[in-house]
Amino acid sequence: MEAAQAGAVERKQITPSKEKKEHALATRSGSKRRQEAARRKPGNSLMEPAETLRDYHRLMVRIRVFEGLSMRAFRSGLAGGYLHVYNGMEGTAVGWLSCVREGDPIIAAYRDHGYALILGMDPVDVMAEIMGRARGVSRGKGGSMHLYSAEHSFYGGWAIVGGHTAMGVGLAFATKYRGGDEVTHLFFGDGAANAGVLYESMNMASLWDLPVVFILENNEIAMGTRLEYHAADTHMHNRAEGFNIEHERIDGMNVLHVRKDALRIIDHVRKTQRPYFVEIMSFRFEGHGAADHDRSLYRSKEEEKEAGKRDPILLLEQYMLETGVMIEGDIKVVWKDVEQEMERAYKEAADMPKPEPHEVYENVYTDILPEEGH
Amino acid sequence: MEAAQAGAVERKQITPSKEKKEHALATRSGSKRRQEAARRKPGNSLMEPAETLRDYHRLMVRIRVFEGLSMRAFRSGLAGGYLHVYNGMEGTAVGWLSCVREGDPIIAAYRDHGYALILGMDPVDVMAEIMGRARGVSRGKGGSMHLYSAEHSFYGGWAIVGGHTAMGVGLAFATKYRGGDEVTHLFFGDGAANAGVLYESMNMASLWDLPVVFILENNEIAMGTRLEYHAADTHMHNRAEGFNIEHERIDGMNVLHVRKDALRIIDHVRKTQRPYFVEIMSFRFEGHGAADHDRSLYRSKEEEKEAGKRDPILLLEQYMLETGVMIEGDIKVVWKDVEQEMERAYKEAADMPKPEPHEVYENVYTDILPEEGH
Amino acid sequence: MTITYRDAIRQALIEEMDRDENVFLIGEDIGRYQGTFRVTQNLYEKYGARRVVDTPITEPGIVGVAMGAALRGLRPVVEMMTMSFSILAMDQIINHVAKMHYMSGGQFHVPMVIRGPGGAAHQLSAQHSHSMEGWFAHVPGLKVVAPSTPADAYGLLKTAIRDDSPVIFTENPSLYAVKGEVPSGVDYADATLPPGSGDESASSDDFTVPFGKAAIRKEGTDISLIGYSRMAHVCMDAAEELENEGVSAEVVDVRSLSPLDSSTIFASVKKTNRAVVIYEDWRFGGFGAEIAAKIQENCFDFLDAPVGRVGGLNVPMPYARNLELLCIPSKDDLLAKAREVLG
Amino acid sequence: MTITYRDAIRQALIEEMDRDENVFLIGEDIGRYQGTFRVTQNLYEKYGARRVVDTPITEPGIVGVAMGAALRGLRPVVEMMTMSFSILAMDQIINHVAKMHYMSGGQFHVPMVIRGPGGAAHQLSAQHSHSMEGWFAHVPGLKVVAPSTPADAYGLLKTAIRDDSPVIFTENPSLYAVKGEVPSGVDYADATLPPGSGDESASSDDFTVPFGKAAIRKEGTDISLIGYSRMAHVCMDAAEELENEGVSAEVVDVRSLSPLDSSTIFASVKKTNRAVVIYEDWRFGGFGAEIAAKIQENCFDFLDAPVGRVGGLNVPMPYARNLELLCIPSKDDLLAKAREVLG
Ligand SMILES: Cc1ncc(C[n+]2csc(CCOP(=O)(O)OP(=O)(O)O)c2C)c(N)n1
Ligand SMILES: Cc1ncc(C[n+]2csc(CCOP(=O)(O)OP(=O)(O)O)c2C)c(N)n1
Ligand SMILES: [Mg+2]
Ligand SMILES: [Mg+2]
Repeated sequence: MEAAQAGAVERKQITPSKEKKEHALATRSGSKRRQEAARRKPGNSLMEPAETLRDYHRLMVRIRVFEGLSMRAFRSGLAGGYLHVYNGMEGTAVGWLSCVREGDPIIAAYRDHGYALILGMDPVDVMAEIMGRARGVSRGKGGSMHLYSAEHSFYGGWAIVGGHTAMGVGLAFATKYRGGDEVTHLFFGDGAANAGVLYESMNMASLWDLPVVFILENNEIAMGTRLEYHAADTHMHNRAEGFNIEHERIDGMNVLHVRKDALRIIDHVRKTQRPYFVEIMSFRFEGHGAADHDRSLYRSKEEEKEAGKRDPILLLEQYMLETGVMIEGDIKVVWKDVEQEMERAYKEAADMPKPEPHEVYENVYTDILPEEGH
Repeated sequence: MEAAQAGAVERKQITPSKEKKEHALATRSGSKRRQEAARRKPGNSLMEPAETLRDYHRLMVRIRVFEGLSMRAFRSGLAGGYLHVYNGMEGTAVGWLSCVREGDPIIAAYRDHGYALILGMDPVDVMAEIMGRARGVSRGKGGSMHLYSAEHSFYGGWAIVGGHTAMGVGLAFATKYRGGDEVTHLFFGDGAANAGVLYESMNMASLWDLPVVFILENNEIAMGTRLEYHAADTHMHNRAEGFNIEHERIDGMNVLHVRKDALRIIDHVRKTQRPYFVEIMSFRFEGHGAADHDRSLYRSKEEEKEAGKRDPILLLEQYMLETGVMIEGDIKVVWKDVEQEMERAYKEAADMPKPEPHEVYENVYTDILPEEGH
Repeated sequence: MTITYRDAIRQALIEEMDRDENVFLIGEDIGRYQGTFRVTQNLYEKYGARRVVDTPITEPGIVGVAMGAALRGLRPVVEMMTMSFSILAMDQIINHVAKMHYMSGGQFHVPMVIRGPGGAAHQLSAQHSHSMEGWFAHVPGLKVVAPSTPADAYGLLKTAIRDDSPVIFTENPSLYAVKGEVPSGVDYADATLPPGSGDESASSDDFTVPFGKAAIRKEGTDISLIGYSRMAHVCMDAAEELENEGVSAEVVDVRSLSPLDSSTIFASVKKTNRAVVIYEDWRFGGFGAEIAAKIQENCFDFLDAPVGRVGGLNVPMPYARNLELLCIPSKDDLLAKAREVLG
Repeated sequence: MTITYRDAIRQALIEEMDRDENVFLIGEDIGRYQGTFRVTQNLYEKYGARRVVDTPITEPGIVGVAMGAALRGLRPVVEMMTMSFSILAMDQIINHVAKMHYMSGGQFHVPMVIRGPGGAAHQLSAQHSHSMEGWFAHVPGLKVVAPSTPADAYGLLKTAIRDDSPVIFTENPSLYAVKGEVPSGVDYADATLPPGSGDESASSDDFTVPFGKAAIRKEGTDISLIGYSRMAHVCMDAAEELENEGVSAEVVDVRSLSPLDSSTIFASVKKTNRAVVIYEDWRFGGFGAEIAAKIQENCFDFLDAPVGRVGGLNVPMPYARNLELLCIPSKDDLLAKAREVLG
């Protein structure tokens, strides 16, 4: 962040002149229809090198295994509070973040272990945070829902549903102010997409031509409320239409599809320096959080079984097996490797010291301590 | 309100079944295009009786004259605070409210003198409120921005921009709960249409099939900020699209056009018991409020002159002259009559006593007094 | 009957919904999902989607919609999934719900209850651990209660639902499992029966707890320990320990923050001549300051020592359990302050 | 130079914008419309739309956007058209702005200022007359200042903009026209010049006012009158009248609510042995309770009488001018309380 603070600053009008807006409008008319057509194009034309596919696979497996252990930490009392795993949604973050340029700001909600690992944060530090240890990424003060990394331009990790969306637009505002060409990647859920502040944010992003991608991770459920019970139009990307923001819905279960779409969209946003709204469809295999066990309250076993066939890890494994990138044995090795890595991280984190009592007063302000004592 | 409270209650599911929703979706597809076509239909086919036209005219003149006097009250220190006149927008409220059924809930923002007069509230009581008198409609506690009338189902009169929109949806919620067929009329401005809570409200209204008309009074300005500087898409009704709400833009300068559209829309909503979003285009001739005099900060004299030609009162007068409903002399008589009526109201209100000191503690709670004293 | 604090709340909801068709519940995940803290368990099955309304995640919208419904004669009971989220609805609550009765010169009133768990639980971190009751008690037009026992939860909630003014009803998540005696003729088992099948007459001899009345939980002569919600229990625990040391502590459970029962508080302090006020919210600028300020204003000549205050540490709630425990006022913190005040 | 409170604020904005390219202004109607209270007059012409950003009416969004910008190294100064509207942005301010530094274990900080007129003006009614500073002072992570003079407005705003923690800066609308001496090398007339044409060196010997320091506005020996923002002036007026009666009142202008300069307040009370705290916000549960509670905790043995409090009436602000005047604490209210405390 300090680096960003020191960045060069150019004078540039933020609010576009009326002429410019009207031109923009003209070129974007019919965009929706074009996108619908594009979406219907058959097949996946990606020709990723084998190594890359293996990387995506390993990344997804790392998240899956890490989060299994985070649940173990919760059950065994090493973690507390609210803890949400990304199980079933790994394709979204791996596909998308594989296309992000270094230095691009990223911000997300509380289901955030996946982004952290993909961005390169040390699993030990992340697990330490989940266990409330002094060496946790947020020094034990944030917990599972509040992971941050200035080094990786990862701005959290937020637990108020929808609350971080305006902040995401603000990250892009700074890009515009400075005259940079970063793209901000703003992740939020389908439940969050009902929060009013999102609309305030979309309006500003579009009005001021800010380079931000609104990434709606639609797993068709918000805690225990199914999409059809919380959204008047279940195609939630349509909500960007009235704000003159290009929008579309894509599939999030196939990491290669996500990657292909992400490459196109991010490139477009970097070029146009305009916002974009993408709705990525996925499925949350686990309960809402570690404490939510009764999934039967909102869906059937069949539904889960059906969705299980589209498990993003499974899909990629099938694809790699079909295309000969890996054989069964290779896959097993990956899982085994990762399990060992993560078990080590788990143990290491569990052995770390808790924060010292005096730390409770640190970081309230940048320079002073708050009034102490009860 | 007490009457409403005593009303019969029927058991009825509020949340529509999934099947019902899908059916509704199907019948509404393409609604937008149909509306665009309807809007382009030439001419005004209304055949209102002459007496009715004269009524609309008088109503508009009454608002215009009353509000001129409210400005006088402000300038002479009889009124204070924020006071906003409706000058140029009378066609909207008169046209719309002429189609409202008795008992239909109505709610609006702070530019609210017009609704109050149209609904039949006594100008003396309204002026008394503006002057902070004990006999004011809100007993002097609300002021210009907070007019209310339980008798006329007028729920205010609200000064937090956008803040009353959810409440409007709640009024319609009660209709659904009780199984009535009232339609709620929810007025708000173009500036208010950026407030997040509106989107939360639209989603619920559509999700739950609530009979409410979102009436966006677009005078293309929010205080000193022009439409193009505050709205990413200046056709703000498009914002209803993503919530599966029928929407359209209509002209608000011709009271007869407004009436025609209102009749159609309100009838439709009463029948379908579904929300609707209408954007009514108008022009605010005066400054934002009584204290805003420098209109040159946001628009030119030419613009105002041009708009002046579409003054809703002028347009109706021209129409009546052309069609022989009135002659010049008749019109003069109306203005004179109304001026006399309103001058009397002004004087009467100005002579009224202020609230008694003890009233300051009344109506904080329904049953107890707050802790008294400084 | 002996039931939990959670069941006492549900029982009050059931009885009031059965008594008055205009009472309905609205909130996030309260219906099909049975409520995040299971307070509304089975109510969706019992009353259906019309009267147990699941909403999108839109706190300002929910409060606004409930208010509009209240203006038409309904009596909404809003569940805030946690009271922390009421911060998002602050404008709706402060500017609209609390003020309409006044601004309309008494023409309209807003009979609604906003209830939900408030205060820290177990490592919910900085955004989910707020004590909001002090904020709301500061706002004219709102009544605010914070029950500590199942009986009070039951009795105060019934009073709240019948009140024609808006009421903030805060529950401490750590209290949900606490059991206690609740006087009521209606059997809790009703919860699973269809509407109308309960014994209607049972609600005639029903039990409510009035607003504006503090409860003396334990009489004493040497010091007054004053708290509400979970802190009332901390006061009881501390009083017990003081008793063992030969100090007779009186425990005042404030229960109702607004209106506040000052006279009971003052009478206690005038008797004991010493007082400590405890509250879970951040100490600096928290509601305990009001109680302390009031006591010294009104009992100055009776005080043998300054009124002590114990509050939460002035920091956002940290996640790590050891730090979190440092933040929440404990029996030991209260004892330390009490001993200081005792001299 | 002698300038108004309003011009002092603008002057500070200009100097900080000239000093640091990362400082920008954002808010409703602050640019082309010149600001509702004209605080930002001419700044749009001077700095352009990039650095004086007119926004839609979306307070939560504005605060959130500003925060995001701050995280990337900018230093936003948000204007709340009136501080009453900060209620809409409460979640953004409390849950996000105030807490990120803590929740991220110090990785990120949020250097931003939220400023605007707070308190009652003239018949703005119930939704536009809030005193919010006490609410914010209660929140760990926010610094809160409330200047009463042009010099403080100028000096505290410069400190606020340079602070790396978020700052709530509240201005009382009735003070905008108040004039006073402001020590500064830069001439206010610069406001109309294009950027860069001012005397750059002038800002090197600039003047700032530190946070956490109260100001003794008048020394006295018999009673301490403690207030901030416009109420500091009410204290001065009352002190003058008391002087005529032979009572020597000391006036403490709190200036900075958080961090609070307790030691200056305590020192004053230990000298005078009597105190009255005055604040415009609703008395019940307002910030003055914190000051009063603190004084009795720390100066108990020095007090000859209870600490008096004077606050706003506990009602939504009524519109009628005669009722409004009843609500806002006045010199007479303060005198009455002071006389009571003086015995
Ligand atoms: C403002 C607010 N209201 C309610 C909650 C409680 N809550 C936490 S997560 C959640 C569901 C969010 O669903 P979604 O946005 O779809 O994200 P997902 O959990 O599916 O990733 C809810 C209701 C909250 N944290 N914040
Ligand atoms: C939440 C909030 N922010 C700002 C204001 C100040 N304000 C009052 S009216 C207004 C403009 C609203 O414009 P619009 O909704 O278009 O209504 P119009 O005045 O044109 O009728 C503003 C910014 C307010 N009252 N409430
Ligand atoms: Mg979801
Ligand atoms: Mg407008």
